[in-house]
Amino acid sequence: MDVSSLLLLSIALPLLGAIFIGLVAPGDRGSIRTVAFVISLMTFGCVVAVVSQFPTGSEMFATKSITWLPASTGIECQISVGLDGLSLWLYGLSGLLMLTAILVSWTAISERPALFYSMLLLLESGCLGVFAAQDLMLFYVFFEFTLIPLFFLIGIWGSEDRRYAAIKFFLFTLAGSLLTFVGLITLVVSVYNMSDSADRILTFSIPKLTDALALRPLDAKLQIWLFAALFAGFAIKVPLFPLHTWLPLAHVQAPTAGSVILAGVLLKIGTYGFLRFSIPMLPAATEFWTPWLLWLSVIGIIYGALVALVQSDIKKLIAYSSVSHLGFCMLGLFALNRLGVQGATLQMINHGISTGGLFALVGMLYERYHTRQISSYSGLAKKLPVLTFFMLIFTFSSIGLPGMNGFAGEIMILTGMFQKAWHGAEAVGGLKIVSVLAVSGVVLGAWYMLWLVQRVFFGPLVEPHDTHDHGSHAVHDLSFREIAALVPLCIFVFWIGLYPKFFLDRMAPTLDKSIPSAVANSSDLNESVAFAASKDRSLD
Amino acid sequence: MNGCWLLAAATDSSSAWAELGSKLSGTEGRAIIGWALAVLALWLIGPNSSLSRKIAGAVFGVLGLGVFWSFVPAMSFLPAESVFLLLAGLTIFSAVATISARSPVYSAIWFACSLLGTAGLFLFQGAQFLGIATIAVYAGAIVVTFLFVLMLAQPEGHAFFDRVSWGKSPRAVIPVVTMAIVSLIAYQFGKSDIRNHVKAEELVNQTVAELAGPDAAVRKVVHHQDGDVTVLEVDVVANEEALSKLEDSKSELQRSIGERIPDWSKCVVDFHAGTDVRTADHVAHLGGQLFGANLIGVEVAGCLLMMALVGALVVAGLDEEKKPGATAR
Amino acid sequence: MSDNLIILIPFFPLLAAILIAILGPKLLKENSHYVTVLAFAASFVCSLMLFFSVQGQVVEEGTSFESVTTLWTWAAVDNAMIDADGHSVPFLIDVTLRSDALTSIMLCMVTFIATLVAIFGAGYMHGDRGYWRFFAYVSLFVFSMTMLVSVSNFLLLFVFWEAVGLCSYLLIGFWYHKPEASAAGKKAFLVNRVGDFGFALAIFLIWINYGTLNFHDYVVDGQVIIPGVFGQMRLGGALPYVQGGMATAICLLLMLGACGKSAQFPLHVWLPDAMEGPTPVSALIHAATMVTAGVYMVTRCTPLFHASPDAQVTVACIGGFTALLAGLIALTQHDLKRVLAYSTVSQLGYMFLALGTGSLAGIVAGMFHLFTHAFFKALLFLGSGSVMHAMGNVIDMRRFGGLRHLMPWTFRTFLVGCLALAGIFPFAGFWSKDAILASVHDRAYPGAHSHDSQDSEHDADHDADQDADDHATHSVALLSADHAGSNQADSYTNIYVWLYRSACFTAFLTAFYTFRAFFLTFYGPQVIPDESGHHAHESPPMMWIPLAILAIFAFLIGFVSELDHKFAHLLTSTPSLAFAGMHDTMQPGGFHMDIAISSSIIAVLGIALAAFLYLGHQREVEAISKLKLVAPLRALSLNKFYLDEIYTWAVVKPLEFLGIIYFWLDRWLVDGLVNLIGKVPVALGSGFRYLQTGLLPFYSLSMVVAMLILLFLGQVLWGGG
Amino acid sequence: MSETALLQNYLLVGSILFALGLTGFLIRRNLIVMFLCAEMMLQGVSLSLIAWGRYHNDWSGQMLVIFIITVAACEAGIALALVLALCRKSGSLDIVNWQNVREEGRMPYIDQEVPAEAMESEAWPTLTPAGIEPATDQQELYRSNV
Repeated sequence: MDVSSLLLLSIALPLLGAIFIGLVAPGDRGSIRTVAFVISLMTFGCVVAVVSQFPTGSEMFATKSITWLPASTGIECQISVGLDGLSLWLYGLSGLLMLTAILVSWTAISERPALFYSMLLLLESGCLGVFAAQDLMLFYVFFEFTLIPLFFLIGIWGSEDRRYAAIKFFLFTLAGSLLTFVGLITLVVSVYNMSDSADRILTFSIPKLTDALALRPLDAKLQIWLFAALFAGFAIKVPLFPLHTWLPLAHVQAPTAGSVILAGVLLKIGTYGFLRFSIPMLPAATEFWTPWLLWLSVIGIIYGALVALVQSDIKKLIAYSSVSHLGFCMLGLFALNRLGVQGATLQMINHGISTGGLFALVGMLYERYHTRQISSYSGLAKKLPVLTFFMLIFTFSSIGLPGMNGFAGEIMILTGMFQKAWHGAEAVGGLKIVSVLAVSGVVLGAWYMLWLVQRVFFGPLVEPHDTHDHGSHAVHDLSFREIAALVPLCIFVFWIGLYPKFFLDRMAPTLDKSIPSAVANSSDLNESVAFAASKDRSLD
Repeated sequence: MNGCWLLAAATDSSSAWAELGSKLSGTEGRAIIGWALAVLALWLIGPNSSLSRKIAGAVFGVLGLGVFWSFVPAMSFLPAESVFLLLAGLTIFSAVATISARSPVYSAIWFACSLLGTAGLFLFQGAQFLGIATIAVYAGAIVVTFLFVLMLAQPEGHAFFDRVSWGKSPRAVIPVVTMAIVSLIAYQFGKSDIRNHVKAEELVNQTVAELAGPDAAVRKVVHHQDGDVTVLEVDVVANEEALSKLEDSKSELQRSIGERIPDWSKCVVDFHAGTDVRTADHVAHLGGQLFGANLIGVEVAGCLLMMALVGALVVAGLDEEKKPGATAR
Repeated sequence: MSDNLIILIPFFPLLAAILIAILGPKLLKENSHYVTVLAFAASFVCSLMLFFSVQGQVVEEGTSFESVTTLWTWAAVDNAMIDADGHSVPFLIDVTLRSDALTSIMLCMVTFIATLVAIFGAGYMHGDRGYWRFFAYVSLFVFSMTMLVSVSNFLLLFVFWEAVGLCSYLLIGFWYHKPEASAAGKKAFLVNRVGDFGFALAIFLIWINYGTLNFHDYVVDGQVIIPGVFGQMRLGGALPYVQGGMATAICLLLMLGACGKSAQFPLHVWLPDAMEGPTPVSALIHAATMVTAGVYMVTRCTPLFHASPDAQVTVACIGGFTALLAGLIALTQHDLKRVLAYSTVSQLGYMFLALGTGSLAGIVAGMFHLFTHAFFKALLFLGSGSVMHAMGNVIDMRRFGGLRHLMPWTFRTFLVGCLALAGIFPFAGFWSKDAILASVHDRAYPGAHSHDSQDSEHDADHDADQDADDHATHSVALLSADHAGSNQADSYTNIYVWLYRSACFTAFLTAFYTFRAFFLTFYGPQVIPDESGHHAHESPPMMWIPLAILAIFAFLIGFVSELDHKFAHLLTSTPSLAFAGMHDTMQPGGFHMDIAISSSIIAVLGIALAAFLYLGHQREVEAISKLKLVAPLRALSLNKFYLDEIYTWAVVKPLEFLGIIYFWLDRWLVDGLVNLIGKVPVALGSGFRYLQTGLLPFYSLSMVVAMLILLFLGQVLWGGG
Repeated sequence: MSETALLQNYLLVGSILFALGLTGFLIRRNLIVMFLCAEMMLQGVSLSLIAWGRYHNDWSGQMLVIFIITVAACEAGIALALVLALCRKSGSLDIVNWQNVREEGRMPYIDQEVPAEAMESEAWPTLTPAGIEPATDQQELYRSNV
């Protein structure tokens, strides 16, 4: 069982599991959820096995391709999967967050558990697939595939006006992704037309496309339009400023497990898309669009933070906070230098962990008190100390307190951004303002998170009014299961916080390849290579 | 004095008139005029108009027909032309009458007349079986059934809805729309391309008639533009030696066509042996076709008839609870 | 030897923190303080050993000494940036600890005071539900503080800068069920975060301009690969420091970070509210250690500040102004701990003033004052803690008095602390404050120092009640003395003159409010609030012994360090202080007799005024406070110059309002737009609905019309045949 | 006589017939007359078919006309049955009665100007509808023998 088939197995397992649970597995909720948990554990096992064997290097790892369209059709479109530095950790994150999601929804889901768990597992296979796909068509299939289970998750098990949220989420993302599909297809076709070699075939494989475009980029005008098309789909998924209104709604109405996965993984597909397609394949367009995107992401940061400040619903506050955090990711991405891009990729993982944890905690709170209104809580620390402890950890991780994961990503992003704005060729005035505003996002972030923690957890104990009467099960602190759901996330919070080098080394080679233009066009690269070479000896 | 004024007015306005005339005489002009006249006619002739308006409508109708007829080249052979005109006139007049007749019974009867006219035209075309079939089946059976049903559902006295149509505007719009079809088709005929074709065919017929005499008959002439050369295919029913004569006279024919028709300067004619639809034993051939190539079609038509029969019975509903009669309220 | 020492010092508190955190709630509960005290004592011993080894090193080499040990590489992105001269520079952050004079002094001070506070805390926090939590947080704090002073990289300095902020948040909000405590904790963290915002900006600018964030040079087998910001190469002049606007920007942003942490003028509002936390916390964090982090950072970055004189002036102005402002506010506070809090802000202002002079003497004086201030301020806070302990957590001076007989030990140690703070002769405060005043004076009047003898006639007695112009006459006399061409005859001298005057006036204020608090607490009729219940008596030995030790140090430390300038001699051996530029500035060590005398007189005057007003029945105080002129001033000072309200009104409210607007915008405009797009198809659909008339001819007519249109189009567009 | 000329004549007549049928179908409101006009449209088409058949020397033209006739027959059968049913149901042959399939928000078509009852409306002999035993009374029977 070599690594690549393990990778394929890790994608197929949840799919089969979902079908098994959905249709075949009889029995009450207890047995179903254990089966689901076992399946997700096995998947996580495969994921860890694959991730642990990743050799640091820039070329694709664990690649396996099954021919889907016969070569006779002149189209090379295969089910090809593989991991590289960029998708490695996101792939791992999806596996990890699924465990938390299933554990969190242990007692929360009562009606139709079989369907719920099968939807969740479908979602997992979708997420794993998106990051592992090395074929454009396969990528797009999984890209769409993740929408459907989440639509049902929000639509059926959501809270009060879940249908509106589910429909809005689905249509919004679908509209965007259709534009992206057009963009991708035009990309493939224009590459086909551009290559004048005799045996040219219409290839969908991403590595081949990237190499072809690296050799001979498309003409600038087409690139700009393509970038715009790709932007539509990906920017909606990353909720970039004007297109973010679906996120708070979807989060507020989604069940806990749905929110964890939505915040943890689905938002990353957008930024992953930018980093996989837009930046390496369309360098000229990236150059053209960068100032716009930088401004949009900074607006996203400040806007998300300020709006989060005035929220009355915990989940909405955290949703707006993820708008702000992903604004940071986009900022890092479009700083277009090594620091920024690596920081952004790290920040994607950090955000997944911290916001995933926060949503899990809010879910647990909701399970106990059945209300998300901040005003109805106060001083819970006295009654739920363990929950408060975990809440503090994830809050400080999300506001980027040093020693925790948020800090590592944020610092690299901001340094990268500063480097782009103040140093080197394009030190344009506007970008300077962008970089300073971005740093202020850190302060605003601390403000609304601490306000939330202080308002809900500290101060005199006030519990929502309706919990006193049904004294049947008094509100108790976190059970072992809930702690087990959060502990793996905490481990990663401190691991990335204290030793991010472990993660950066595995990402660096691939990311350097994806932004060659940024470093290459700076002055006399060869001279610096010599200098760096002398240092490499010393570093390792 | 006013005479000369009239004359002066006439002379200086004559240029305007001439220019208008020339423009109108063009195919577009004529098509539009025909269209307008036909529309006016139909508008007047509607079921609810009084007799005098109907007559006025008829006059305009005839005028419109005249204009439309101007599009179509007259057939060279006078008696045939007159027979055709007679039959066509009969058909069209009775068709108009069908529409404008106030009582449905009259409509049915007028429709039967128009069927007669149509049958005549079929015969004129050489489709003897169809002519007879139309009269027998169509006029005889279908229209009679109509009358039969009319009598069944016969409204006591004239139903007002027969007199009134859809009110002012639809009555105006509908003829405009429908007559547009006719004027569009007529406009096609006015195209120079088709007129050249007719002239060319006339020439071909003349030469064939002169050369091969009785034992060669032109069945079909088709032309198509091949680059700047127009190719004329002629299907001739003739024996070998007539064909050979025709072949060698081809160049001379092409020259005459060349100078007769300006834009067909370069023209190539080639003769093919053609089949003939209007053979003597027409019905035998028709039967052969019917039960040869279209056998399936015939069987299906048979089933269709059976199904229609059963359907009609079911819909009409012979069961007892529907009391016959009491329909005439 | 010294490098594994430097690792042990932070390791012990970390170990203690982890142990207590894990075993605390179940196992240790009551006696978790042993773990902490033991750990602090061990790390104090190590820091002492480090201190002596560093002192030994310094004697030998004479110039500067630093030794760097690397633990592990935190993050490494190679050729992350192409710096000015084309080299591609890696973004390399190693967790490295350095041991040099500055670090060892700070470490000794921090660990010593932490140990005493831990002992005091054991007594003070006795019986509290979160006992183990308190000691876990304190150990975590000391770990972060020790790492902060010993780390050798700007980024890691920032890391522990925020870690210390986190611990202060946790400790201020220790009694989280009290809403004011958690609000104060949040306020402290957020104001620090604003400071850190400036600090972060500075770090990025440093990274861009210097290509590295390390203090030390990154040396690989003898060859310097990456020159550190305060590495030998750069200090030695081989590489230039950035000058001009960028240098000023970096220094001012660093200063913003320092203001956030050391509660200087714009960002000082959090310190008085931080008194909500337990008193040992206030003593340790908000008097001795954390607040000094800002001063430590500015001292560490002296080369940067040296590169931009106008940044130094700004530092001095901020320091001077904060000292004056805090002094004025402390006058009318009736909460003992708040008085001490404002006095801390004021003394920190003094330190920044000294650092702002930019001369080596100034910087040494600043650090010396930091060193002594830590002792007597910790003493005062612990004293107020024992008072609070006795008075049943009441700290409002109006509700108790005349405690000198009730709590003799606290009374005596508190007196020593007040004397030291006021700067009376033998006590520590005198030496350090005198050194600061001297350095400011020399900076203000460059040549005056050399004519020492002439100044004798101006020690005439003058009444403190006269307002500031009295000082003008005093300085005019000095000005008349001709100035030798001072090397920095730049335009800032008149600013320093005014700063010197405000410093003297603040010294007077300090003496006045310290002894006002002292007399209000310990003199007058004995009043005991009823909350104190049965235990209104001297605090147990475990609490007053640390007070005694601190009192002794407050008494001796000034004299001992000043003896033959041992402190100055050791401190100047720090690399960042021992570079060429500093040699030509004013050298430390010159004892100014005239300054000493004048400052003592001012202090005595302050005490006399306080005694006059507050001893015996305080009729005069009411009379003065009623005066038309004084009443508004008193109100202004009592309400902290309404700064809190101004900040709320100017910053907090607008941002929240902006948030509301954005949220409204988000809901109606952006969301509205999306829903609008959603409604378009519906509207279109209902439009076509009315075509269904139900009339058969209408349908057929529309069919024909459509056919005709197609025919017509065919005819027109493609010419038909 | 040129074939094309013949063709064009027939096409013209066929199109006129078709147009008249269409006009009739749209204008008239009597179900049966509308259906008659539909038949007339069929006739117009068969005319053209015949003309093209002859022009192209091809039998398929005539084949189609035969099928047209059969279809017309079936259609007539069923349509008339339907018309009967409709007439029985709505009491009159007017198409306007059958317009409640319209969109519910839409106003029905109502005749504005209802023409005065034509004076000279002939009184048709009312034949007893087929299939009903006429009421015979003795006196009537007697007279018929005379």
